[in-house]
Amino acid sequence: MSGHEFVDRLKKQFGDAITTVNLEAIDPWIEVKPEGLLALCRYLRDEPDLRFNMLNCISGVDYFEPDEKKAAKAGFEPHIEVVYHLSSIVHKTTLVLKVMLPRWKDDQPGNLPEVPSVSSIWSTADWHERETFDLMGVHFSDHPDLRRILCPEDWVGHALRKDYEMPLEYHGIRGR
Amino acid sequence: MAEYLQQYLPQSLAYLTAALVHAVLILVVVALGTLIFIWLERKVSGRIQDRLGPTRVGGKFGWLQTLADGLKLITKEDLRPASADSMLFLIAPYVSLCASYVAYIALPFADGWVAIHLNVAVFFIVAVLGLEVFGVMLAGYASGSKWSLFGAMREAAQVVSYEVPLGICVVVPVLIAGTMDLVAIGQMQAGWFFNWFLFHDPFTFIVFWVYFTCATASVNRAPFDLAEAESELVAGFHTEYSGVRWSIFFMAEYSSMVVVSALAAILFFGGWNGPLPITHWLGLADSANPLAHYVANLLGLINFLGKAIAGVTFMMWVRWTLPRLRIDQVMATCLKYCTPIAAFGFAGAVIWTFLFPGGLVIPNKDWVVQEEYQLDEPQAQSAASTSAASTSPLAHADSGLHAEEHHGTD
Amino acid sequence: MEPINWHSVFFLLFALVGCGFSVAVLLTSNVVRMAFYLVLALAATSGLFFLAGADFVGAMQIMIYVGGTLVLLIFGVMLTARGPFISMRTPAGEWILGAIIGGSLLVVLLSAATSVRAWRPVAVAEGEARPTATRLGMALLGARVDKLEEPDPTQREGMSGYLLPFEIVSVHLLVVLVGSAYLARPKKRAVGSTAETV
Amino acid sequence: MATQTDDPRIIEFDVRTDEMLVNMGPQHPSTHGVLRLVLRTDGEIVSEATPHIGYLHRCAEKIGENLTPRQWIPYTDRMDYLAGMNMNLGWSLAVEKLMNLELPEKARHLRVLIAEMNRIASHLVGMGAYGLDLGTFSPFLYAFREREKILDLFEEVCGARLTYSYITVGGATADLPPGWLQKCEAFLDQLRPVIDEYHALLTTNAIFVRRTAGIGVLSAEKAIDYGCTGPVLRGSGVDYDLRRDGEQRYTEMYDGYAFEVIVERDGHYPKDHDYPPVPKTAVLGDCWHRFYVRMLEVMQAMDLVRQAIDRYSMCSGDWGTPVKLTEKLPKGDAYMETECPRGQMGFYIVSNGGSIPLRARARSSSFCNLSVTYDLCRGCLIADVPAIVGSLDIVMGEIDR
Repeated sequence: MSGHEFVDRLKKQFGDAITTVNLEAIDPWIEVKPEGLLALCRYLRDEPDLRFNMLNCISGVDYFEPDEKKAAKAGFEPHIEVVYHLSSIVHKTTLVLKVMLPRWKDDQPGNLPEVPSVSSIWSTADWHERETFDLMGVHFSDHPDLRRILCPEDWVGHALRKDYEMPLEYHGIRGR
Repeated sequence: MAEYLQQYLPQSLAYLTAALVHAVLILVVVALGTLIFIWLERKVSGRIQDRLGPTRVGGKFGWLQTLADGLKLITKEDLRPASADSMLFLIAPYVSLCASYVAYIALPFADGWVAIHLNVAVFFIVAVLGLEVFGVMLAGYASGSKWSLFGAMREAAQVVSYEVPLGICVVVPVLIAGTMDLVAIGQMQAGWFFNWFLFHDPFTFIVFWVYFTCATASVNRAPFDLAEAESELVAGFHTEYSGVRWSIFFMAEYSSMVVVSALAAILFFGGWNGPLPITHWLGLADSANPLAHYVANLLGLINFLGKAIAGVTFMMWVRWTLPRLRIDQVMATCLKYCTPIAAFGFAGAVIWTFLFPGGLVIPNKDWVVQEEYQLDEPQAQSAASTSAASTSPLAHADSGLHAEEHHGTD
Repeated sequence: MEPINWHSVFFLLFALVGCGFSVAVLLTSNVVRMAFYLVLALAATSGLFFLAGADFVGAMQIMIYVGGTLVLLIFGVMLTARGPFISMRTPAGEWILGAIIGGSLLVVLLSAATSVRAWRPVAVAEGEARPTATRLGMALLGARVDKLEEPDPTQREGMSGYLLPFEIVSVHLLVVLVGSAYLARPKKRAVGSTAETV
Repeated sequence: MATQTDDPRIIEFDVRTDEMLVNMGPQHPSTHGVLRLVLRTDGEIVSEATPHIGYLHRCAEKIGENLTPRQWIPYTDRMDYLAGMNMNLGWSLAVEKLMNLELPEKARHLRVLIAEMNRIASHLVGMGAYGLDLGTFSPFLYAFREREKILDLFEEVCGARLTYSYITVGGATADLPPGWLQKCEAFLDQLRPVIDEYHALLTTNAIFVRRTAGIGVLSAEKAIDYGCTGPVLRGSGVDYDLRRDGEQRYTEMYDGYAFEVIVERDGHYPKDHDYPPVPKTAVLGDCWHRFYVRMLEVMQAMDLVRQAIDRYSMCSGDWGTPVKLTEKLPKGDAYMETECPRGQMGFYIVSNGGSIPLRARARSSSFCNLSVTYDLCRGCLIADVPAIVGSLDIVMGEIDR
């Protein structure tokens, strides 16, 4: 199945949920709307000729340039991408899904952007989503146990955001 | 010894002095034995693991390594967790040490060299060794740590279970000897090595291995060292201990190892009797000359200690080779294998002694070259009964003194 | 100088230790400490046995009471009750009740003890074999070796020893073991029919 | 004893005692560093084991956003510090994929050689430490004795014994020193009989088998579901190895190499003819199988190293020139997974055209492997917890990054 056929099939199935497709990239990727993510993922996992049964990785990428001058030349609008790397152990194929999110929900700083959790589809997602939540500040709705995983429970902020500033002090430990 | 001292001291003081000397000598045996065996453990484990072990303190072989460590431990702070039950926490190591220390009282180091000649010595030693678990349990409870508590519970369950097969195993040589007196049991196995109870019949041979397994378990050595399983329970019951108290636990562990090995040596390996009746060839053992007798006992002592050390070394070898069992497997080993096999061996030995009262290989002690040497049943019994006749526990202690004296300066 | 009778000294020492720790058992409220004091009291008692020349009974005391019963007791305590349950407060009523029972027991024992005529040390002649545990063991198995000197053979017949009590005790212990195993059996959950569950 | 009822959430106990909540770690001898497991225990039975991680978090990904890819190489060393070479290789391949770099033939064989050597070293530690978890100390030292020799060899190659930073973007920092290949071959000759000793001490040891066989059974479905990779996945009987099934850029490194994926097929492992057979009590996916896969992979890696030595010595020319430290990266993103000793290590690099990436992400294999602990440890005994966690062979440096 070539890339185009595959994309056509998905588009037929899910229509608007698939917004952008980039087949020329190094790792060809498909952009999905957060609303359609769950259904698409379930389809990708369960369809016998696709069987993307392993979720390799969930990564959050913060497209943001804190420096105002450089931001103009950055070439992207500030947003957060959640990238899902899937692979099929059966068919030895890989797939990349991307979900584009605003940096803050409704542009209200402090309101974490939301994306549905896929931990009901792949158990791997449980910890990976916790990590992304912890470090990137993405809220995965319907996650069974969305707590910080690498940072302490009472940590403030999300360290991998580009505008994150290390706290001056944490329980009496100097931060900077 | 008390009689000897009476020539110079008032009677009351003489007995007291004799008792103190014995106590101190046994303490020296325990302490020095621990020092030597910890050093040995390091050397043995080092050799097993392709290492050298200690090489610097005290010369080429690191003789004094344990001593140096002991000094370090003494200088360490004696920590006590805030959540501990302080009185029990402080006392627990001594309870353990006392238990294994007391066992030495009834342990003969050579023919007649015993601190207190008990006619139920075997039973006494087994009973007293079972007390060591008490210190461990107190330590585990009193530490106020969950890991310690786990260690204590494991220890309790394990030791109580293993006392059953251990008891059955110990009974087999007792049955053959017809006495619980360790001195008499040792005397019965004099002569060639096939007089040893190990070779008395096939059942004793089996029973010895069960005994050794159970003994290893009851003194908490790998693969049965569940109470201090470092990969599971951090350090088990002594997690919270440091410094001197911790080292006292070690002393207790090593001295119990020696006791069970020594008990095995007496019960199965002829005690102080060598594989060959050399002392009889030389005419030392039966000589009326006390000096000759002394020399014979000295040889016997070396023999006995050699066997005990071999037993301990074997335990070390096992420890550094095998993985640890799981608690349910330890229990299964005890209840499903050790106990039935021990019971089978016991029954077999009973039948055997009934069928071949004089033993199979030995048309009894006639094999011994010396004609004069005839240590027959009546003699052994009379020896037992005269020893039983001793009124004061201290009166008979003098012979044991020499054993310790020698070991102390060895 | 008057020679000190060490036997008496040690008897007093062990007796004091035994009594002292028995009282301590009563006074402490911590179950594990109680057990510890009990161990010391029982060990002192076994010391008294040793002092009396009854080595076997002494060792038996250590093995069964200290090594067996108390270890199991502490084991049970640690396994089941922790934290607040480990301390035991005795209500005043129980104190009084206990004092009455204990006091009457003490009176009975004291009167029994003082009524014994031969309340004096037994002199053992030098060289005479002292009674050992062998006789006791034989008697438990039904042979009264100590009575074999009985001149009248008809009298000897009746001396069957203590085999029956011994057996009764054994069966009793077996019953206890089976009973405890029964109590500790897996609790069956009622799945379909409730008839099975007791 | 715990009995599993039909309802998997209910575990029944014969004698109910007080529940205890125990912290295993972060300071605990058998949690491989600073893992913290919160155990809910009932007597000796663990009804729940929850891993808590993060005690070794060193913000490696944040650092990666402030350094050029080549500068970040030393930080990858410190992730899986037992297999630094493989970590270097994974990141280098990801960056090369983004930059679309082609490497000379010699660099390819050099990388296979070094990566497989490091795999041997890493599995030796895994094996020894597993013995330690089960309470036997000696195999640990035997394993370290052999590993030490590999570290000596690596020291000759790059000067470091643990954090190598040797394989780098564009090749490697240096060629192998003269005479090294002979030493390497001598080492392999010497290692072969030693492995039989390990099998005698652990794999076939009755106690070892009783402690591991049938313990912590991880089904193939669950292993895939949790994203378990490497020996953990293959121990569950899934025939998947990135060296064969991975991305082309990675598999072509192994082009022409003869090797078979170590996985049980019809009750047999490849190469198990001169190894002890699978014990009867072992269930596919249990601790024993995971351990056995590692042991066989040592053998496989030895084979690969021998092949790589042959090929490498036939190549002439360049071993690959490292790119400049401040080489500009093309715009875009690339994800690359490699088969590391502990599983599939993924690196994700996002660049906006500068020399410093916008995002450097490490997908750690131990991270996913550890996440099954909760499932595997339900209803086991306390002593099984180290046995199970040890069989996953985790490295906390990689989990917490």
